Amino acid sequence: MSFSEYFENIKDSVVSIFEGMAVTFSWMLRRPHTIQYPDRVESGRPIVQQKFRGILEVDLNICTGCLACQRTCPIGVIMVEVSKGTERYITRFDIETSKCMYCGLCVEACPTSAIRHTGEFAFSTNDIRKMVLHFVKEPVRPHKPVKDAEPPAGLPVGSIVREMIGNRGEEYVQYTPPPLPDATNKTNKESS
Amino acid sequence: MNISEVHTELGKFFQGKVSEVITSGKISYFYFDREIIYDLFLVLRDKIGMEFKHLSYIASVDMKEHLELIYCLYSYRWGSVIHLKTRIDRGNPHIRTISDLYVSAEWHEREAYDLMGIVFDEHPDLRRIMMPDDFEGHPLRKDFVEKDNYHGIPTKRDKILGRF
Amino acid sequence: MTLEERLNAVKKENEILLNMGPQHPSTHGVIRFIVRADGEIMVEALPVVGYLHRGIEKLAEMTPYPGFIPYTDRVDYLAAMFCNHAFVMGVERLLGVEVPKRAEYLRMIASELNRIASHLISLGSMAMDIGAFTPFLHGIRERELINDITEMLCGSRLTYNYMRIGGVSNDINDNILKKINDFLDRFLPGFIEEFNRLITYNEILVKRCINIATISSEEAINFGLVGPNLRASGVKWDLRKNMPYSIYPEFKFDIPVGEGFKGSVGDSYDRFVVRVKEMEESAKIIRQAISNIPDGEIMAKVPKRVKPPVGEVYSAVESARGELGYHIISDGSENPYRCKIRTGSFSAMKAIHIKSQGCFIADLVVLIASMDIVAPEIDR
Amino acid sequence: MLELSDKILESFGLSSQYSLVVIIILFFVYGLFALTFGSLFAGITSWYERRIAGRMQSRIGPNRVGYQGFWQWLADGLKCWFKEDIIPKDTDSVLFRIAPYLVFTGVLCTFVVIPFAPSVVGSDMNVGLVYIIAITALVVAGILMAGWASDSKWTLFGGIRSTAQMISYEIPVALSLIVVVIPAGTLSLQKIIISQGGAPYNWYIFHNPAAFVAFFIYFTSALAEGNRTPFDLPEAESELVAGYNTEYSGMRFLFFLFAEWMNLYVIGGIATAVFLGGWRIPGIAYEVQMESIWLQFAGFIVYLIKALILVNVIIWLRWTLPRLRIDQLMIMCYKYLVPISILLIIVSIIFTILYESVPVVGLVVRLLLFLLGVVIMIYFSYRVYYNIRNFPDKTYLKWMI
Repeated sequence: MSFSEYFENIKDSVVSIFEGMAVTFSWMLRRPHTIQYPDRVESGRPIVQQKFRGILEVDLNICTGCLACQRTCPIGVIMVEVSKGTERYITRFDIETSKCMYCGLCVEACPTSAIRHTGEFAFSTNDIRKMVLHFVKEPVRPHKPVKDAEPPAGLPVGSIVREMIGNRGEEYVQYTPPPLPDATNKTNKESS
Repeated sequence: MNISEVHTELGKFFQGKVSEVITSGKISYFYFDREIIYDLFLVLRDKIGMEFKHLSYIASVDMKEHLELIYCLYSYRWGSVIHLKTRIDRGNPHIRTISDLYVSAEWHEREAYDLMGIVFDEHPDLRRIMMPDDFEGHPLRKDFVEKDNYHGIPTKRDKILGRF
Repeated sequence: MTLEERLNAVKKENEILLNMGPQHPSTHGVIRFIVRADGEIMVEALPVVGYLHRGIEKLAEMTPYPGFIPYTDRVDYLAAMFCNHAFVMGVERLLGVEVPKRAEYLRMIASELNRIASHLISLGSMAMDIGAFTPFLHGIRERELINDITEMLCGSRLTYNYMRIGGVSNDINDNILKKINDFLDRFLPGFIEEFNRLITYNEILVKRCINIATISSEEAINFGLVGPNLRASGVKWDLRKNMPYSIYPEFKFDIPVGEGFKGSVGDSYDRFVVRVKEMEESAKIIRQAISNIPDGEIMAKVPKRVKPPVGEVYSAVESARGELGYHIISDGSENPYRCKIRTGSFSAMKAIHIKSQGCFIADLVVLIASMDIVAPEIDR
Repeated sequence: MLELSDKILESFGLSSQYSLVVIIILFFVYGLFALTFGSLFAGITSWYERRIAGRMQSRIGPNRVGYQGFWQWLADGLKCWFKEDIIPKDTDSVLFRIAPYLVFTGVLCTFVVIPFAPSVVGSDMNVGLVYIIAITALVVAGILMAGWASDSKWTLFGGIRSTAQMISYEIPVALSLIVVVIPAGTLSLQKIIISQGGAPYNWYIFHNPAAFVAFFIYFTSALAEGNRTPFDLPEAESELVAGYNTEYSGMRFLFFLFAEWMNLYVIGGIATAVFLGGWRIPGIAYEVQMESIWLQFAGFIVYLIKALILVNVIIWLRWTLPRLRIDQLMIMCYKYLVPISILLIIVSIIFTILYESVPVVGLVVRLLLFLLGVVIMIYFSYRVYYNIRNFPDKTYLKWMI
């Protein structure tokens, strides 16, 4: 530890501490980057970008019941049941948002983009069974895509899910798939 | 120093013990017998022309009728990578460790022991690495059946939707 | 033999057995160190891992190829783009699919952005472990801008799932390009110089990091270190240059190598400075890439149900934590027969175990942070 | 305090045998004043520190409880008051309970000597400085008790580290104060302030070069005394989880925090009293100030402002600098601070003798040093301007958002 090194150490530490304090003081005079999320939302900057992969949503008018989404989902989170027989009905379309990992593979697999990501993400419940979204209120006929016409524009993105998330406060009621309109043919798979 | 030159070079030292170069998919490799593993890697590491000093990983594969170990070696000096394979029968999965040649081998071998059940002789610290110490069975084997619960904790998730 | 036997075998009486448990502020993620210390000096810091083992390699054998891509994000969630890239490149080599130029450019831009984001976190958490809390938050603030860009590009901020077999899922538009340009103008001269003035040249950090766990180049190669840890020890090895893949040969960038900036070659301070320099290089690459993105479609013709021919492939990518490789063995069916994932942090743990002998407990924290290990990469 | 009690006696016309009662009441009142001032200051600094830290890290900091989060400290205090303070099972419960109160009283006792205003001071002991250094030994004992009694390896490490640190840093604190005591000639804080002139260049910091350097040495070693960054080794979160106060919770934990933040004011207060001319108002002589009540109050405000500036610097240092390692800490104390401060004492003696023989040299040296201080300030603001210019974020001075 020669003398020059001794004073070198002192000079280095004094200069570098001085520089460091100049940097932090310069940040004192600037606007903080964080925003007060729930109360004050900045107008310029959207909370969630346009392509954000939020909670899944299914628009049943344009769903053709092709089960492509159910097949591509790596962890089997989507459950679709289509009744056999002459008139085919979609009797059940459930998505477990508690297990879904929002990877977006189902959205790409869907031919008419009936299933899509919404911008919603705030969905916490006190009972995990409430997080299973049941999209089929009463059986719906699957949509027949016309050959070259592009699929009709479905409901605005996020409207269905927002309404479902809205009433997550009520008590959990055990879900029973709705009966077929004229109950001609039983559904192909009994849900276990 | 690609795989075929290495193979001819090694052919001189270990006549019978080294198999032909096989290329399947995008990798070409050759098999070697279990007994010569220590000398083989000593030559590979220290011979002037080869200098494969970096052992990238040891992958253990369960080929149903026998187990396999894949060694991947890098030579930074010559900028080349080679793969070697060896067969281990399921009866007594024993092979000598090379952790005294390559320090990085120690943890890769521990993982192979833990997940595939291959015992490495003279390994300094052969313990389970991923699984808890009192875990029976080796998960990566094709015939591994998971027990229902571990210390009373159910391993099968309750099925809300009946699908999974 | 079990952990208790191992510890009892080497126990001496005047040693303290400290448990730097799975929940500890400075072990990055869920890793446990059993520290045998004699006073402040450590005799040994025995790492115990496996708390975050999800068995991704076993899951690979049960999921089809396209379905496995979201799992690869979870191998290293701080640098998920590289994991996607390595897996997808491996499968494309098996299938013999040629990826369109534009997709290669998009992949490369997203990966380099992800490298900057990952380095920002690792540098910030190293400074925070040594005690300076502000650089960590400045790093996080810059990382938020990258998160916004990736959110606009592929829809998610951390687990991107951006790449598909044969291309990429979303295309880039002018809005994103403008945002990337704004970020780069802000980042390259401004932020890095300020970060250096604030913490890199700070004498206390320098004194805390020089000559701590100095790893020579032979040791580094023998330990199996890769990435910034290897280059800090003076070995000039970078997969992007030495075993080029994708479109890296078209770009001019150099590889920062540790030269013992303040202490000796290969000490913790070198690793810190090499990462700072690597961020600069990545920013230069992105700037070159943005200026000439070719147009064209972003996805090659790939069948819906991917069934690669029987065979093996080992595809490696230079991730933020070094070489990240997938050894995929396919038996012609829809699911991979075996998928071995080689990550950088796994072998770095052994280096920590050896290098921790004889240094202070406070230095173990510096050593862990300078090796930039992440728990999911170790346990997979 | 004694003249005050005599004055009150005459005003009430009582005879002097009641003086003992009056003194006790006066001390009780002063004790209450010191306690409330200390705790209020500790509380408000905790809110202030988190706001400053926020702005330095480009985030907001607490701004929900009350206007701009001003009552945050009250909320924390009440929370800690109602929180259950757990005493772990196999701790040495007697020591475990005493430790926080020891630390708290250790810091509170220094308020006795701190001169708030020309006539408002606990007791103007003529051994003021030595008393301060002695009383902080109580804090050391408290921390070691806390470290040992919580019966866990981490707190033991924290406790031993902090005792080693505080004991060894008492030496440079004492030595650097002696550098100023030599020209001042007295140990009592009031008299030191009186012997300094009002105008900034008369302060002891610019008195001679030795005192100038001694100020910085005092400041760093007092930081180490108060366990503040860059020396907050004992509660190094990244290594020792929370050091000696890991096992504490609820009100006991709050006493430790009280002690730490009150210590800020003690460091700032002593530094202003000894180096920056305490409650002296530039341009007003000491006798004039003693008469009018308003000037005494103005003196109190001036003292408070100077102390708060120093407290601000302490907080600012905490969010800029990393932490030292234990052996570097000791090296810095015994190889750098102690030898240099001993050297400074010799230099200070030489300068005092020089000033006695040739008084005009004193004035010249003071002005030169004052100039040096101003130059440093200007260079610093240039560096801040350089930082602002080189980063695209614009400045934004609407302070509270």
